[in-house]
Amino acid sequence: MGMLIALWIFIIGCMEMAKKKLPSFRKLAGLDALPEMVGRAAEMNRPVHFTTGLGELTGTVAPQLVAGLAVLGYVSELAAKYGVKIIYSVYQAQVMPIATELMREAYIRAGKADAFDAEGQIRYLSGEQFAYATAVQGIAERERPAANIMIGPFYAESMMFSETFFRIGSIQLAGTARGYQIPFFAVVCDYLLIGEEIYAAGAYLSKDAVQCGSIQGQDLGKLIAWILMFIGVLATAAGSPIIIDLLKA
Amino acid sequence: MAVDLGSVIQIWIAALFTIWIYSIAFRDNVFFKFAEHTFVGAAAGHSIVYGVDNVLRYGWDPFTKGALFYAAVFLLGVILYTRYHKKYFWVSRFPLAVMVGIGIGLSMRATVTAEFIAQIQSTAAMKVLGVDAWTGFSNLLFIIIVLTVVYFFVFTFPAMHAGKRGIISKIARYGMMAAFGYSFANTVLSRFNMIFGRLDFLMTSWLPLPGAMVALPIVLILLAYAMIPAQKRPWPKPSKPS
Amino acid sequence: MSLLVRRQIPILIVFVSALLVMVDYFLKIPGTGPVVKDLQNWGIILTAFALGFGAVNLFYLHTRHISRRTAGQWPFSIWLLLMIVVFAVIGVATGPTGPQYSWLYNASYFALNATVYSSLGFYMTTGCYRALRARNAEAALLLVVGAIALLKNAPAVAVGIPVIIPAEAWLSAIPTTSAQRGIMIGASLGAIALGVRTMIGRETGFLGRLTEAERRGGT
Amino acid sequence: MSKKGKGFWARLEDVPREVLYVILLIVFIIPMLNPIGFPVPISDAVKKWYATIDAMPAGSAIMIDFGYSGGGEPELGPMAVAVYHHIFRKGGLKSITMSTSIEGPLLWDKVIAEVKPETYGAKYGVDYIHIGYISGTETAMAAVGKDLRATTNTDYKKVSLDQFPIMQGIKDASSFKLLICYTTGGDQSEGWVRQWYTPYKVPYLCSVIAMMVPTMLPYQKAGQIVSLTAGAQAGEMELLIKMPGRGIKSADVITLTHLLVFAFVIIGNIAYYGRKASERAGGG
Repeated sequence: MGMLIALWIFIIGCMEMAKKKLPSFRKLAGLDALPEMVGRAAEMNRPVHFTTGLGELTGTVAPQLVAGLAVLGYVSELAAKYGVKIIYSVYQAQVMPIATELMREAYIRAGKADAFDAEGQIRYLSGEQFAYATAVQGIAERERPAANIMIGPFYAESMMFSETFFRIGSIQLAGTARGYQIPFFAVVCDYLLIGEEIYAAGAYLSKDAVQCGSIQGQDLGKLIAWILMFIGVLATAAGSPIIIDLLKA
Repeated sequence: MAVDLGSVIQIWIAALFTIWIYSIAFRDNVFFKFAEHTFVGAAAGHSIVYGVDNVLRYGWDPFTKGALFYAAVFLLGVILYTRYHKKYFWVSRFPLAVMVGIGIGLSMRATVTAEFIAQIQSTAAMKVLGVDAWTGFSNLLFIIIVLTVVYFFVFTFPAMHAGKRGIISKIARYGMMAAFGYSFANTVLSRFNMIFGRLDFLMTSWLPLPGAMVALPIVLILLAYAMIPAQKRPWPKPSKPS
Repeated sequence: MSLLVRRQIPILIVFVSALLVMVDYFLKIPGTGPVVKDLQNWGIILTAFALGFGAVNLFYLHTRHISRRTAGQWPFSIWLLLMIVVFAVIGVATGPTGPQYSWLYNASYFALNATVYSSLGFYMTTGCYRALRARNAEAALLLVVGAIALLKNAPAVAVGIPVIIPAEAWLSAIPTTSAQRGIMIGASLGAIALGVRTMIGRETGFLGRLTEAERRGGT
Repeated sequence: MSKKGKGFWARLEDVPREVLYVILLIVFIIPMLNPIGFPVPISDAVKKWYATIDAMPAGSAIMIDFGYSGGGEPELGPMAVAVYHHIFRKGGLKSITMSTSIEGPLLWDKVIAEVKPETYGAKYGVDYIHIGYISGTETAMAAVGKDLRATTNTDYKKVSLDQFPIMQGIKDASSFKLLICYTTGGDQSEGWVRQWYTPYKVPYLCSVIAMMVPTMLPYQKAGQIVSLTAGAQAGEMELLIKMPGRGIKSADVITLTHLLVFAFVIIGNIAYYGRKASERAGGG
């Protein structure tokens, strides 16, 4: 329980600190690839496809969805700048209004407010897993996006998507914190955000103090874990169970 | 094999649905769409059935046996559905808050022990010395991968990943790629077992039934026809944008 | 006032119920036990109530399709709603383990569910053929590990080439377990942080839509 | 290289998926029509699982979670059948089943129909019972662990638990000497570690679909799971209990299809490098 309290304090503390000054982030290779991906779509004169997977804003996977939406904002701005059409496939009806605002603002930031076509670019594809999955595959086959970006909570459809977009020659960036699905993305996609990297990406792009601070708090937790394991291994090698006993308490 | 009529019909329906669902691997078609909608409807109906059953078992039973305060939880349960009301949807936040609170409490209290402390403990207890060379090497590699992967997921201290230290994340990525390769192979096994299960059903339960051998080619031909794009087939003409 | 009732109190409920469940676990304070027991039962009952959400959502969506006569969709929507009704009526009438219901279940839902998930095996096969490439060192490592595990999963191969068995066991025990453990430690912190944020009202996704007042108040 | 050669590699790389699917289906179907009878080695995890149940003292109660959905039936069904055979043959054990998956009770019926406990003299309500699907996943596990009878008072057919001798003395998680979970969901397989192993230290056997095994491995390594098996290993369990069934039947098919996929990976890579080499030769 002591550990839980310690983590609690770290997380809240960092969230408070982040309100004053945002923490800085390490480079995330997948994000650096985005301009290149959108640029390639511009050269080929083909659209960019974006989707955020399943889940609800009210469930435990909500943070993944939020991270995906943050990346959507960033990619929309890039797409607006390069004059590329971006298609966003939506599974959750509740996300529609949020996404519309987000993308409109991105287009305004890029100075291309007129180019935004909410009806044509944001596609609501029913709240049913496999209906959504087939519809996304349909978009892939018909509109042949040059790039496909998938960030959010993905389930069994991950393999269908990555395989279909691979077949039509899209360059792909994918990320999810749902461990069971990462391998499929790793096998097929060109760029990969592994697990929690998507949270970091979302926080980094949205510059949201709560999210950034929370990530820094978790990082402190990881450092504790790291130090405990490191010392623990050394202690075990030296024949002392000090760390193991410490954790039993 | 004597099978009653009910089972025969059951097997036929299940067999047709199986074939229709598999057709999506080739191309979208109307039979798949029919099977898919049946699936979604059945799943929703199934959850209602169990929802009602559970409410009766875990709520109504104790209530009728005297636990009168369970009336409150029925009320909470019903107002969950205010979320569909335009104005009073916020009322549903109260029962949701109870559910979310319990869920978070259960997950936090156990996660910290089972997935944080126990995992650190188990790593710290690994022996590198005093074991045979191969075990020592394996354990060392294990420890290195755990440490580098945890390090990899530290995002907010960029100095930890600057310059030469980038090698740590590199090692972590190699470790994770190995794990992903392993997971991928295991998934192939899972999915193939499922395919085997369905094919086994078709071949041992359905095909031996009278008429099935005749029906199979007809079903397949109809499917193939349904896969032809609507614009290209003589009938039915496309009345709808696909 | 309205914000208090609509926002602060739900967050307080989350905080209190989560705290109760945790306190009961770590400190065996007398008196919390029965309360938490009932609370957990309530959780079960509420989840049971929530099982109907899926159906309500579908009704919402598909009645719209039907009333708008969405091309290529509305006949399916009628069928889907019919299926919900048939399942619900028979299931509630005969009980979920009744013979009629289990007939229906085995004819449709069981077969469909099993087939839908197995159909992913086809995508994996093409994935293996087209995408599993030794494009660079990382991908090559993934491929080699995957290939060894594939061979081990073919039982007869493992008998023929016995070295596969210890090789696969090592791959599973050392690199796979250790990488998964690293990911797990990080993810557990993520879950805890999500819990903390929700308990103190910084993660309000569960509140769902915002009320007018909240929107104006700028949350 | 000639122009034609270039085309060959590129074409090999881009074989239409329908061709690959048809080949796959053929490789599935042939051994099903003509079983070959490939040998199956028995892994340590399955041996350990078997030994754990074998070592249970008479009168011990086992909690079994039928937590899988229909999709996992081809894998986990045969495993559950084999394990039940073992439990009933050994005799003297009380197996109490619940379901954290909504389809659990119906799938359990299927399994019991296949096992036929009466052939071992086992009786419903005396040697085995199903207390129903309990919603809430982790909430359900925690509640049953804390106080089973406060959570449910009836079996899966709504018969009062008081009538069943098997339930005598069963109060909470501490009444159980072993926990078995068959599942297709990570919430279940991991939830039992969190809600039963961690607080009550009930020894835990877990069988999941193969794709979940890697994610669950760290728990086994840390001792939180006694033995972790994939449902696909049902054939091995059937060999151990000397009752070949559905699991072993799939061994031929799985062997051949895996070899096929392995070949696909190799051919795909040869085509990839062939194309690259010919492009380089053509370009330079």
